[in-house]
Amino acid sequence: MKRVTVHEEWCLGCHLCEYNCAFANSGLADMVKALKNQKITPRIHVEEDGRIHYAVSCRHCEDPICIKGCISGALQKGADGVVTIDHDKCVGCLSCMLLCPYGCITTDENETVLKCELCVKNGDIPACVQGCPNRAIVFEEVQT
Amino acid sequence: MPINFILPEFEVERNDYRCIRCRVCERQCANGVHRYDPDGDVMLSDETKCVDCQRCVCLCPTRALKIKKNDAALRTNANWKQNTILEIYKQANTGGVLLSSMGNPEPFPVYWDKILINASQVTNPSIDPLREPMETRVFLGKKPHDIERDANGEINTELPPQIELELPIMFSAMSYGSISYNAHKSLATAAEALGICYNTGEGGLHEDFYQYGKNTIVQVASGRFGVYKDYLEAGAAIEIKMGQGAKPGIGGHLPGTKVGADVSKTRMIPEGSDAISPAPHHDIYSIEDLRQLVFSLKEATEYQKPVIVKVAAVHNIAAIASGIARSGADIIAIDGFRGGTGAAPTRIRDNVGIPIELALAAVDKRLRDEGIRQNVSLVVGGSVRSASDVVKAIALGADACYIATSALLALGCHLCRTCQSGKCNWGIATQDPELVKRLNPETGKERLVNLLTAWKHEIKEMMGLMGINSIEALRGNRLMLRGVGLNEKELEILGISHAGE
Amino acid sequence: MKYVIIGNGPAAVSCIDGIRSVDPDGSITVISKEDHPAYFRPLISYYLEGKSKAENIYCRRADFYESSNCGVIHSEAVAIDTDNRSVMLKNGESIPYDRLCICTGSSPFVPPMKGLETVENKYTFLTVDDSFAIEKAITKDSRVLIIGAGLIGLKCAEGLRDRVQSVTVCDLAPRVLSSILDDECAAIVQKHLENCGIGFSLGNTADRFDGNTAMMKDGSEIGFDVLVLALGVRPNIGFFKEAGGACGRAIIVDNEMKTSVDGIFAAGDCVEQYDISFGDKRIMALLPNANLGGYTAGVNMAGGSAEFDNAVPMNSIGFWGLHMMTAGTYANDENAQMIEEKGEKSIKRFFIKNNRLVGFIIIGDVKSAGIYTNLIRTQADISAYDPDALTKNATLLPFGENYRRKTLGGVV
Amino acid sequence: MREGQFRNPSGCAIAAEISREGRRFSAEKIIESMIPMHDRSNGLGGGFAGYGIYPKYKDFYAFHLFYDHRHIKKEVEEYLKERYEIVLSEEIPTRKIPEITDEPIIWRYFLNPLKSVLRSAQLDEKEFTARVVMHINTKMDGAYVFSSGKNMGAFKAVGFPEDVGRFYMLDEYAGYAWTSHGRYPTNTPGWWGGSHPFGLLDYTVVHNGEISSYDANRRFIEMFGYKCTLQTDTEVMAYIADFLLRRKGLTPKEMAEIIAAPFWSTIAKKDEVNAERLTYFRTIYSSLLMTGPFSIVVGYTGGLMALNDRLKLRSMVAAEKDDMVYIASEETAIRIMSPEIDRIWSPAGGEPVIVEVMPHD
Repeated sequence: MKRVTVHEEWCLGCHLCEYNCAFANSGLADMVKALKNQKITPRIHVEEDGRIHYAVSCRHCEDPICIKGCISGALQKGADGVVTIDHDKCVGCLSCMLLCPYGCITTDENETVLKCELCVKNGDIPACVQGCPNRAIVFEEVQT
Repeated sequence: MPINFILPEFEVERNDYRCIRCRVCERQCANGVHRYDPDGDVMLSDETKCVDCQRCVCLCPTRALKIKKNDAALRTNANWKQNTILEIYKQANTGGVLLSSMGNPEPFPVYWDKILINASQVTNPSIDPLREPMETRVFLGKKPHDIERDANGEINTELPPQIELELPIMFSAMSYGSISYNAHKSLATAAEALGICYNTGEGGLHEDFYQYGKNTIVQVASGRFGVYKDYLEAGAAIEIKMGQGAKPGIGGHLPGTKVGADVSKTRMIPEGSDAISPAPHHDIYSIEDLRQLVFSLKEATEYQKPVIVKVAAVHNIAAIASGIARSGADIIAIDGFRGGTGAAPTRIRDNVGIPIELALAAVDKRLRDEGIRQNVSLVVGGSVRSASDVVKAIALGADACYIATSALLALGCHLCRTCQSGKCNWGIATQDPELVKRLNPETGKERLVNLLTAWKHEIKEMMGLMGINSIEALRGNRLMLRGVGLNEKELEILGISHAGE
Repeated sequence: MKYVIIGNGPAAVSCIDGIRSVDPDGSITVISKEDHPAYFRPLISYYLEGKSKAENIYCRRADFYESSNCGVIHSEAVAIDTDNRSVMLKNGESIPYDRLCICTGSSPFVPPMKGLETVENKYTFLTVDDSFAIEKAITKDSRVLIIGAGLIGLKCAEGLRDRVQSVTVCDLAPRVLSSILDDECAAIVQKHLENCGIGFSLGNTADRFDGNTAMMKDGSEIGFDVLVLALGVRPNIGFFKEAGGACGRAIIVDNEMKTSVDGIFAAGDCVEQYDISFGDKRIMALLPNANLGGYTAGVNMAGGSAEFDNAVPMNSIGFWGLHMMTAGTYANDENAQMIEEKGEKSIKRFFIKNNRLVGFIIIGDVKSAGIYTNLIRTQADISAYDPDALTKNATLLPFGENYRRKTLGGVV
Repeated sequence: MREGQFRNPSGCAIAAEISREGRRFSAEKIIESMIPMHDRSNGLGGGFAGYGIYPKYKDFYAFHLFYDHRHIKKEVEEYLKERYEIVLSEEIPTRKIPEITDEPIIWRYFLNPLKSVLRSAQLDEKEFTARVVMHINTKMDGAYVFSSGKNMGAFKAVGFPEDVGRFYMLDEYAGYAWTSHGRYPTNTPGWWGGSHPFGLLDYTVVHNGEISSYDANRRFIEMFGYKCTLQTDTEVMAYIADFLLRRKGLTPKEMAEIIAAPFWSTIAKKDEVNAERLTYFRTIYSSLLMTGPFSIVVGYTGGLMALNDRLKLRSMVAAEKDDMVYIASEETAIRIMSPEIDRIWSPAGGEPVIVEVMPHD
């Protein structure tokens, strides 16, 4: 299955993935309109320490512990292995946030729980991958 | 002091409506041009530091940035051009030799652009490369004069060592040190994928790249950096660098700041020391000395490696080449005055040497007149910019071309011509690990392979339209060329007729 | 093979999944006390609050039992005959089993209280039926008194606030969430809840009732229309104990979720299990543990091999925008080093023992807390990592480059 | 303008016949064979080469020359006399016909090189003779040697080939092999020397096509003392034949492997010995690879080789009848030479048809 993988070696810490993610999930056609004067809440985030940089987003684990802990059944793993969230069911308890070992579940200013859904609703290739200037984030087949 | 102020060359134009304050420009500019001011929530720019490398422009996700030529100008003077004046200011400020990099940017004639290619019409069919085989393989090296047969009449097929190339293009010498590890890796892996060679330059060969040996030309320059037995044996050929088109008559210069641990190990010099190659090889003061070095290298490698002698295109290049062809060298590489460099004194870069087109034509003719063209292969470089430049070079008589600036452009270089600063924002001409990682060699390799695959297609198209289906039938085939807007003398040197003739 | 599961909550359905992952054919019988398919128990307060629709509270799709080839009997288990391997039901039926899993959860604990019988509208708050009943009893003018400022009581308060005139919570303990939080942390939460309109009467509880009035211990009186009793829960383990099974405060299980009785497993809120952060067995009545334990039990029941060996207690609780998360063992322990960072409405405390993170409590900035949970669960050595940086930002840095290469880079 | 002052591409007709037994026969049939291919020529050049036609003088170099005027004839004869014993000097007999006009002085000599001169030049007689030819053709304005081998001769003129054959009375000669050429130049030079066949010593070439590698081939071969004065493909091919066959001692088949070298993809499929030799040739004689369309017949003492370019961009068929082998641009020409044939085939591109006369004791 194709997954987003992050190659720390090539991550420049430019944070473009965060902006591309926020834009892709904004539902708007123009990045300026989508992100201008906004505090962005991307589903991918860059962690850094001096010269170490890397982006982190949902790993779509084989056996996702976030789903095990979800008290509302909002988190689901589809047949394609993509872990998605059903906002109609989510009650915002953040158990998933407590459980995700990668710190990949976040919320926006309305406390809506957000997570990477591999841009399944946005197009073929995840926006973070498409926008990564150095192929640090790639969309590739991984062994599951 | 106001008197020190140098008018910035560029202006940063930021479309504030489009800017979303993502600060990518700030993070990506190694020169420190951009800065976010949280108090006013504004992005600020310091234009005095901008070199117009376009990194910020290319990464800005909202296309909010433009780098423009600064239109603030000194008073127009056709004799004292603005740049001339600014250079005087800089020298008055510093007392130093002006340094620059990449190739001669001055408006000298580009002969490639004054030569046109023939095509078949009626009397001879053009050949369709999509439907017929079209061959671009070449062998570089000395060709024997006589056929020998054994007792059974079978031909002895032993050849002097050759370089086999799938297309007549190689990546020219760029040292590890002047360019980054990732740039070298891109070149090495692309050369391997393309079936061609890249050239180590004078900085030795990083231990990681010995595995690409059969696609590597190892260089021996006047500084002898990184030269030892394993190195000489590592590659497909050995190149003696006598000169370089960008700075004929002077040696390479790598500032100590670029000599980190890895470069130091590869070059076999102390960390942080300036790597300054002597202007001449101090064991070569004449052609017979060159012959000695050629044969020393052959002895050292048991005559298994062709030896290339690389010279800058200078005034009496034909005679020099003739001498080299008799020195035991297998290949002569000639570098024209527009060739690039990682650092050269500006005056030298812009005023020394001759165009490669004329040098090539003169050398090929001289070697043929003397009947020694088979002694050597000819490789030319110094601003080969496109597939048509390659076709023209081959038709003028070259066996293959060296490209470097074109390759760097493919790797992301935007020709800002400030390699000497070591702060290449594209991760090419730098040793700063944070900048080096900006060139992902996977991408680099892919782009180089793309570039030369495209050129190969174009070369085949052009060969096909000339009715030629193998590159060797193009070599020296000057009838396929015509000049436009060239005077009698230029046509005579190029050995071509004028269009319409 | 005959499998019987007593109980029909998340642990039970995970147990079914576990069995089916190994044995697609054996017969499975679920004994369900409630008349509903398995549902997410914590959603009952969100149902009251209007965040969850009634049809969305179920753990699985409607056809789950059928597609898992699993029979459901709506009755209550009253005894186990361990010799003959059968379960006696309240309706007198006896169900034979080869492998049994007990997922009975817990029941509300209501101590004897004077005058309670005089209160007409009194409810416990543990099942969806409780929540339907409360919904029926309230109007927008109701005054609700909740006895118990624990998690259940406070979630009930949150669920009801916008639907009634007033909600008052009382508890004998001097602070809210007394079993989870210390005074300092509890004060932050209490203040936030008060700002949100919840009334408190703490260190003070109902002494006796008289109709719609609670006479408080301090002598005051609180009038109410609806009384909710949220004093705690007790694991439903009576019949197992009677059958001679080993219990502490709950059914004792090992990492394979086996009880002391051959052929009997247990999972969910009715078990006590080894807590790796604590170093001893305890009840960790939490949804992820129910799921993980149930699944593990199922696999082992069907002859497979699975272990659930990294259980830790954890909680994620939020009230109107204020979130708090806890995991592991975070009560003050003199052998543990505590790193604390405080803000006006936030607090972070980390407990480190033998170079390992054993517990934390975070109120406020809970972003990426799962990384800490994982540090506890994996018992990662964090000695090489600056403890101060740890508290500032949850990142994958302490796990090291190799871990990141594997998990992020997909390098196997 | 004359041939040599510009590059003159042309289409053409070629034909050849040879007796494997070495039987001698007249040129009558091959002259006739050119008639159905009339449209492949345009009257601006035709010619023939016959092998075994001078048995009486077989030990002497037979030089055929065109002279523009008497003065140069005299000068050339002086020059030859210093180097050769002139065994016979005569006008080449011609038949006056209205189709052929403006003829130059057409002369032939049978020559025996002077031993003393050869010794002092330290050259073998072939190399010596080749240099003499080269000298006359490049340095002696108004004289042109168009045939210079032993016991063979080329005959050519401006006109259609069938007329040229009658003009030279070739029906009265007898040889064991004949080649023939009709020319269709795209320009209009009126010079006899520009016609085919083109030869040096006993190597002659008739050719149909236009090689796109011309200048690459020319500039290479000129390194070895040849002067391409005519700027025609045929001339450069004749020199290459001389260079490879005489000077480098290669066989006609090996020559074919060089000038119509197989593609690399073909070489890759060959066995090791062949692949090595082919690779070797393509490496050292890469500049002799001829690209673009051609069909040629190379004549030499004792045989001939017909060859197409490796893509076979020009028509060429071959046929056998008893000991005779026929080659022509079109089958119709072969049917004129021999209405009955045993086998007819179209040789693949780059695959030489080599026919050699069986040795007689």
